[in-house]
Amino acid sequence: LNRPPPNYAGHVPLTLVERGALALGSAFGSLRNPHRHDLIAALGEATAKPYFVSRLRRAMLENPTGRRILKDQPRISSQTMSLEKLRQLPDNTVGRAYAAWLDREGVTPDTRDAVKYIDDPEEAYVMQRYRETHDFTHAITGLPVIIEGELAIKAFEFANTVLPMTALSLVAVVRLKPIERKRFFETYLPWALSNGLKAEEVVNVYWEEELATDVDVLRRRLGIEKPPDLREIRQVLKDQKKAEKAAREARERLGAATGV
Amino acid sequence: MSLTPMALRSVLRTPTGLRPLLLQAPRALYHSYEHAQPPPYREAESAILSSAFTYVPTHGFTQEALTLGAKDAGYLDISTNLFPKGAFELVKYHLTTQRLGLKDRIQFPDGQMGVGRKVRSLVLERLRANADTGVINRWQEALALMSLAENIPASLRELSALSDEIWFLSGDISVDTSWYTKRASLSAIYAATEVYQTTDKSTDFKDTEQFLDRRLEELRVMGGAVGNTLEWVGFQGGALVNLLRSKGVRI
Amino acid sequence: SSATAAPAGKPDIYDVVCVGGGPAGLSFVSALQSHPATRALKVALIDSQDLTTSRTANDAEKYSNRCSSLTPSSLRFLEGIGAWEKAREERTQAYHAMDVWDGVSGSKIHFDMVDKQSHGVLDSIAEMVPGSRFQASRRKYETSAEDGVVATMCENSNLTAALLQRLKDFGAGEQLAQVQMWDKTKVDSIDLGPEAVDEKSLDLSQWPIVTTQHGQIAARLLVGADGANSPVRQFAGIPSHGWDYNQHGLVATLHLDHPFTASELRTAYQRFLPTGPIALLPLPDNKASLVWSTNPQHAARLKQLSPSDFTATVNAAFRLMPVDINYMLTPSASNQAEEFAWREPATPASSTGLPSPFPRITGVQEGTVASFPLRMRHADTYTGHRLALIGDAAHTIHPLAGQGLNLGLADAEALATQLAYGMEHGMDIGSCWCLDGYNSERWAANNAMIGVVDKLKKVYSAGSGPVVWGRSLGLEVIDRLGAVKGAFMGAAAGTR
Amino acid sequence: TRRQPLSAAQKLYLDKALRVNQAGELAATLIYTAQTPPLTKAHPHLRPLMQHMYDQEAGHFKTFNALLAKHRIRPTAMYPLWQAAATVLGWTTGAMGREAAMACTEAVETEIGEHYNGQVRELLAWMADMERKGEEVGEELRLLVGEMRRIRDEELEHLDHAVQNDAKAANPYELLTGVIRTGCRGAIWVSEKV
Amino acid sequence: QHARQDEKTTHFGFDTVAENLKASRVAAVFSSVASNYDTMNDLMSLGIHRLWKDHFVRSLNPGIRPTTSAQPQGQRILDIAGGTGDIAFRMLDHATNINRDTQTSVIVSDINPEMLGEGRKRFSTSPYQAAGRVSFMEANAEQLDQVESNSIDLYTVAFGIRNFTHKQKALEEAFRVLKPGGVFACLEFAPNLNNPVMNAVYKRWSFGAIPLIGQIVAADRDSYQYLVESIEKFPSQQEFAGMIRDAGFLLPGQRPEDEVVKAGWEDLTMGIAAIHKGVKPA
Amino acid sequence: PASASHPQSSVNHAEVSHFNTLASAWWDPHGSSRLLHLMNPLRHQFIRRCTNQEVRDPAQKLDYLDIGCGGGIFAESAARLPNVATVTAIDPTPEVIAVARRHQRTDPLLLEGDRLTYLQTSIEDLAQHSPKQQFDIISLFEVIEHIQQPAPFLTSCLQHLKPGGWLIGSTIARTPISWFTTKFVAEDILRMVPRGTHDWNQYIQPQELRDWARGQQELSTSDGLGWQVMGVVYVPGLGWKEVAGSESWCNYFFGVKKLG
Repeated sequence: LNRPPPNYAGHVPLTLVERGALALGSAFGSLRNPHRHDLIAALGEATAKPYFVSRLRRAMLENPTGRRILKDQPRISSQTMSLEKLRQLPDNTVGRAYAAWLDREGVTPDTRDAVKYIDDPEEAYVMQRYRETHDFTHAITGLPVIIEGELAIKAFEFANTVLPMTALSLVAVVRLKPIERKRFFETYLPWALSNGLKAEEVVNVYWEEELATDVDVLRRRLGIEKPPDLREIRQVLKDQKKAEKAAREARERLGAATGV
Repeated sequence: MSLTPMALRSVLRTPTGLRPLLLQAPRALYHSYEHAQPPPYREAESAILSSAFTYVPTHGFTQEALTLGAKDAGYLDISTNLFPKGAFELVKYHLTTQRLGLKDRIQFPDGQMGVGRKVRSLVLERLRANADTGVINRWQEALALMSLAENIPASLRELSALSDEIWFLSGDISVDTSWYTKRASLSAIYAATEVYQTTDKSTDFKDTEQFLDRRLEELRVMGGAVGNTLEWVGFQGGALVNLLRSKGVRI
Repeated sequence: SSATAAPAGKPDIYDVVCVGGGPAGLSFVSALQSHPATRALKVALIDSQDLTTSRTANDAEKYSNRCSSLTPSSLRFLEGIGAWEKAREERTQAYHAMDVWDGVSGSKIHFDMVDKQSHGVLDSIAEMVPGSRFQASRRKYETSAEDGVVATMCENSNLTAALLQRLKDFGAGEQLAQVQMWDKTKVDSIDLGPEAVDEKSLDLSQWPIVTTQHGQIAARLLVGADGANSPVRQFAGIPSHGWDYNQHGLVATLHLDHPFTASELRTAYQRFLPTGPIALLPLPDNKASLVWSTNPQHAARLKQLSPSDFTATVNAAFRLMPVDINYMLTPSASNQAEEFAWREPATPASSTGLPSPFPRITGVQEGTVASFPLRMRHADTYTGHRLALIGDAAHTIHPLAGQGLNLGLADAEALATQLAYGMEHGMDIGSCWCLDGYNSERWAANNAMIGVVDKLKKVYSAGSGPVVWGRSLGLEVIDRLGAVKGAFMGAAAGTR
Repeated sequence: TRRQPLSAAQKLYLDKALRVNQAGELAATLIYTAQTPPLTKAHPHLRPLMQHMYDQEAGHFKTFNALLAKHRIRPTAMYPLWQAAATVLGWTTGAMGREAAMACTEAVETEIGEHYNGQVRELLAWMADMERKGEEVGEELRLLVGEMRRIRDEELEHLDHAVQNDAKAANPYELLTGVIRTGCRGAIWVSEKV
Repeated sequence: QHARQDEKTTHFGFDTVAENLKASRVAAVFSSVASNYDTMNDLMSLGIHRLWKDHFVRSLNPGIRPTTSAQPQGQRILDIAGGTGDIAFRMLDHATNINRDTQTSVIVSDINPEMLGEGRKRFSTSPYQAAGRVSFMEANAEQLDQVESNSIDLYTVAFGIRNFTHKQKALEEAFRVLKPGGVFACLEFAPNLNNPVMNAVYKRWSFGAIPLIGQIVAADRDSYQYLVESIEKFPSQQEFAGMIRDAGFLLPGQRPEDEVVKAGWEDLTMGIAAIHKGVKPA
Repeated sequence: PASASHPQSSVNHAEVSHFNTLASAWWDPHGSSRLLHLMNPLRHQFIRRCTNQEVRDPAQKLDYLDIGCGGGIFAESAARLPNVATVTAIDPTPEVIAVARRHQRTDPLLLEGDRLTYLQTSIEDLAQHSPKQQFDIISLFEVIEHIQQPAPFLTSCLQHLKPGGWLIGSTIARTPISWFTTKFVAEDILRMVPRGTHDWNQYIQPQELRDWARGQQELSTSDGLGWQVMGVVYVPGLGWKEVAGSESWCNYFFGVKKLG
């Protein structure tokens, strides 16, 4: 049972049978406990191989900037991306939005796991690149990290990159509250699918060079329309509910007082 | 309008449109270049209809618009009886005038443009005419009117005349089976694109243009595939006959 | 000694008039000369090019880009008519194996002469078991160089020169009438002879009369070997059907990194890309001939590239993934060499199916990059009254199997043999009784070859989807079935 | 001006006439194409004649195609059916031998010749009528009558060729020509309508 | 009494009579049937004539909607040979209820006083009489002296025109009285049905049964016989549309390039009756 | 010894008129004489088989006499052979001779000198018409079955044979197979051969020929040397094929050598 030599640092070569077992195990594991990020990552790698990640790689190879990314193989981490510099960038730029988003979610660029189970080194990098730029997609679409926003992003990415893992994670829609689910299926899913299909390959954006460009300019270049701001809607709903509760209580109080 | 009068109407009178379709000469035959084509409407009709048409963006394709138009043209409310089909006449008026006006709306700097590209620009020009005259937001009403039983033959005839006009203006001179397949497919594509246009919110109908390009692409691919298959089958048939002849069989 | 043709009034009568001096025409005429029954025929050959200059292939280092791979049966025919020994052997290159692999799926097949020998079913089943002891024993080469040849690469000019030399030597040898050679002569018109003047005199109304600047000659049998849009075929009113491939064939002479000695066994390579097959055919020393069928835009772009970029792109076409090749050939792409250097390490050979000992192309012989449109045509019949078509005049085929010239030579051989049979039995060689034999023999064979090649081209132009899986599975299975592969080899080599 | 537009009835007549003529010429070209191989194989001396007759028919076909395209007339919807019928007719008569092929040509040409005669006579009547009423005859009509006359003469010339090559000698002569002529007449009637 | 040769003669049913006698003969017929005129019509049209009249009025759509009204005084409608006021009643109902037009007025005219009497009786109880929106006029359609030119919006005649002696003159008179843009509308039986088979059946019915029923119900075979014969003599739809066009009217649905009349009427129930319309050009 | 009285003419007038109608289609590739054309090469092979019995001086050319030459199918082909001096072709049918002469004019080679001369005569009156009386090879292809009295006809042919010359011919055996193929199938069903061309009773068995030859002193009929026979069968699609021992079935060639 001697394993063939690893192709790149951290590579764990798997045979077909092992790959199948890994996929099944990580699927059940992540369903049972969605917070297990490593399982979700493993599931993504196991299901990506036969066709999907090669398709993504071919998409990158067809695009000049995509090729430059594959050539330079830049990595996004706290060392390469100094958050202080980003925070000084003018308002509404990609870098600034990214930094603001990281602060609000309390996440750092390093929280991404390394790719282990994809054999071809270049395809492994493509997977790694997809993971690291995932947060940027949040930045330009302005969708929050809460479950509903995450699902909308996953749907968008599925339409854009056709990676099976993004589709599998849509299963979590089960855990949405009814009004959230209704809102998701009525506004966000159609937005995600139509924009995902029509937009350019998001993976071909050389984010390191786009930090200074305006978010709207980039969004128009990629052909993505900004979704209705989820955060505001939830805020408005919350205020309404609060106001109703306050009014109801006032009435009760009044009712009790007047004995009616 | 409750149901009974409608039922009565259809019992009481045989719809004129259902007269045997084939025999009725649909459109001007033998297009002669020495004489101007006869005008589509008589002078009184065109007066009423053109002024009624200005009311369509506001009142839609309705009897009301027709009556207002008749009044503006110096006629009485009652004179709308000049139009047996009522509001549908307005729709037909729009279709006919735009079809005949199409040749003046677009000029091709001849030479480099292929027939396919000319057809595309003619279709887009015709669709833009819907938007320019401001009837696009009312066009779903017109489509409803067109789909009434007694109006279907007239609207189909109008659609096929438009398709013939577009192919003629684009300089297509094929007069074999493709004459039919081209006009049928273009009619289908035009109708689908026009329905799509009524639901298109994008800026100056960019989505409609893409929709049209997708349909034309599909048509080209399907036409190519059918053409290749027929050519291949013809070649194999010929090869079989030649093979038998080479072996001395007397065919 | 060019005999002056008779004055216009009474046309000079020839037994065989061959229009077109390409390999097919010349080999046909020399075949007539070499057979005792047809040696005495009065033969004329008309060609528009200058045949004398192409006799001497000049510089040893320079190879023409118009080469073709001659199958063993073509070689046997050329040797039979004594032309092959006149060819410059050192400029020809035999190859003993062929590697064909699918550019999209990486499935591959290896042909070599071990399979061509009669191969029992048992052997092929044994071969199916990968790594089995039995399979290893087959692999060692014990076949001698000669009979192990898949095909021999030879420049067309070298072949033409050999045939011309053969005709010249033959004429001087025996005292028989030499072939009347009219080169640099354009055929002005071909039409039927005049109506007979009275009941008694010669009636040439059914004879083709060829008018050139040398006057009029009547042909008992007019042979059209004058290329794809042949005036002879137009005169005969024989329609030819087929279609144009939306592809151009790009040819060039390449330099390889490793010079091969004459004794080393060479291999030909062919990779099927979605835009069309690319073939690398070995030439002596470190030379090789490239035949790349691709879409017209790529062909045009390739011809604009600088030599270094061209070499890099050709290397890429054999080694990289189709998406990279297409990118390198987009109008905007530049410095292909650098692009190739970067992409090659990232593309493992196992994924593209690249055969193990694959040479690297280091340069291209200046001035040899050329392209020609590809099409498939097949004449309805090869013969008419006093008329026959051979070579490209009768059929044009896609170059992916390199069969174009071989079919032409086979036609010439078949027609010459048929005429010999006709002469031995006193037949009028222009009549249908003699010519029908040729048509019946060659039309069916050519039609089958053209059909197979056309279907191969269609199957291999699919870029993705079920067709790719189907063909890859098929290729892998055939690769392991020695017997079936042997049969294919036999058909391709055209063994009679 | 003194030039009156054609009446609706005249336009309808021209529409039908040109549609039928195009269908007829299509059939003629396909009959010759299908007849030539078996015929010239058996009788090589007929090749120039067949080629000449085919070229003329192809010329007619091109003229009528141009007229149909120019005057925006609908071609017959039975186009593929006539293609198949003409090829089969040409092929069978070609395979039946020289006399049968010539008899078929003779039958088709007589039918087409008569048909053209009728049309030319009708158009001449119109022109005479226009001159009588003092109207000026349109250039289109004059050109059309000229073309029709030339084409009719060439068709009748084919008829003579066929008779010279002993079309009469075909063995089931009456049956063959009868069937073909009725077939032609039926086709003409249908093409006018559809 | 036979007409003398020199006098101009016209047809009365299948007989030919002197012209001046026709009006009186017609008047005699209508006087006798005035009382049960409706029953006669029911018999003639199997009761459908009521539906025809509803449809006739609805297709004309009299009355002006208040929203678009720039002309406050409503429409002036002239109903010729409308003795019993059937059409007038429906017109006013339609204008008032559907188009909410309370100004439109109808002048009911007939040549026969008994028929007018019948009409006045019908209207006496109706609010229209009170609002003064209906007036009665005994006049011959061929000379409408009381009505000045270009004053009428809508001129209707239902089942009457076939009894006029000079139909063309009545049409010209209608043209005179109508305003430019005004509409002439006529509802009348048609001599032949479209479908020949049904035509034969209907002929058997109208010539056989109706005079017999006339005899039984109204004890007056001759009048009914005349009514049926007058339908037979009435010109066909195409001819009558031609007469309307000759009177100067524009036929609806007629294509400019067609010389021969192809449109301008609407067949009812397979062509038993037909609605003819014409618009006076502005 | 030349027969004193003028031998009763072997011309059968019914046969002559029949062949007249056949004349026009003689050279039609798909005409009624297609089978004869296809058999022609086999005739030369048989002749070569006979003449190769003894070594001959290749330079010395032969004289041919073709009796019943019909349209000249065999005569023309013989005239073209290099080792043939002259060919005299005779046939009683005038029309057929005209066709042969008209066809001869289309080939300049056949018009050279006296290479090929057609004579409309029967074998008995050959003396009056042809300057040449003695021939090396006399051919009787598909002739004998049309002659009522074959024996006297053959003897009169022999008088014109040079010593050492060969009398070669082909005919059909009188067997049920020959009836079925040449009469029933060829003439009635397929109409390949016009009706009435052959009369089955006049077919001759190879044995009968052999007995006649033994009866002639001047003929050497020792097997193999002076007497040759070859059976042939027509295979549709492949043409005539020699089948050893099939002479007793249907079509066969025979050759007999004159002593000297």
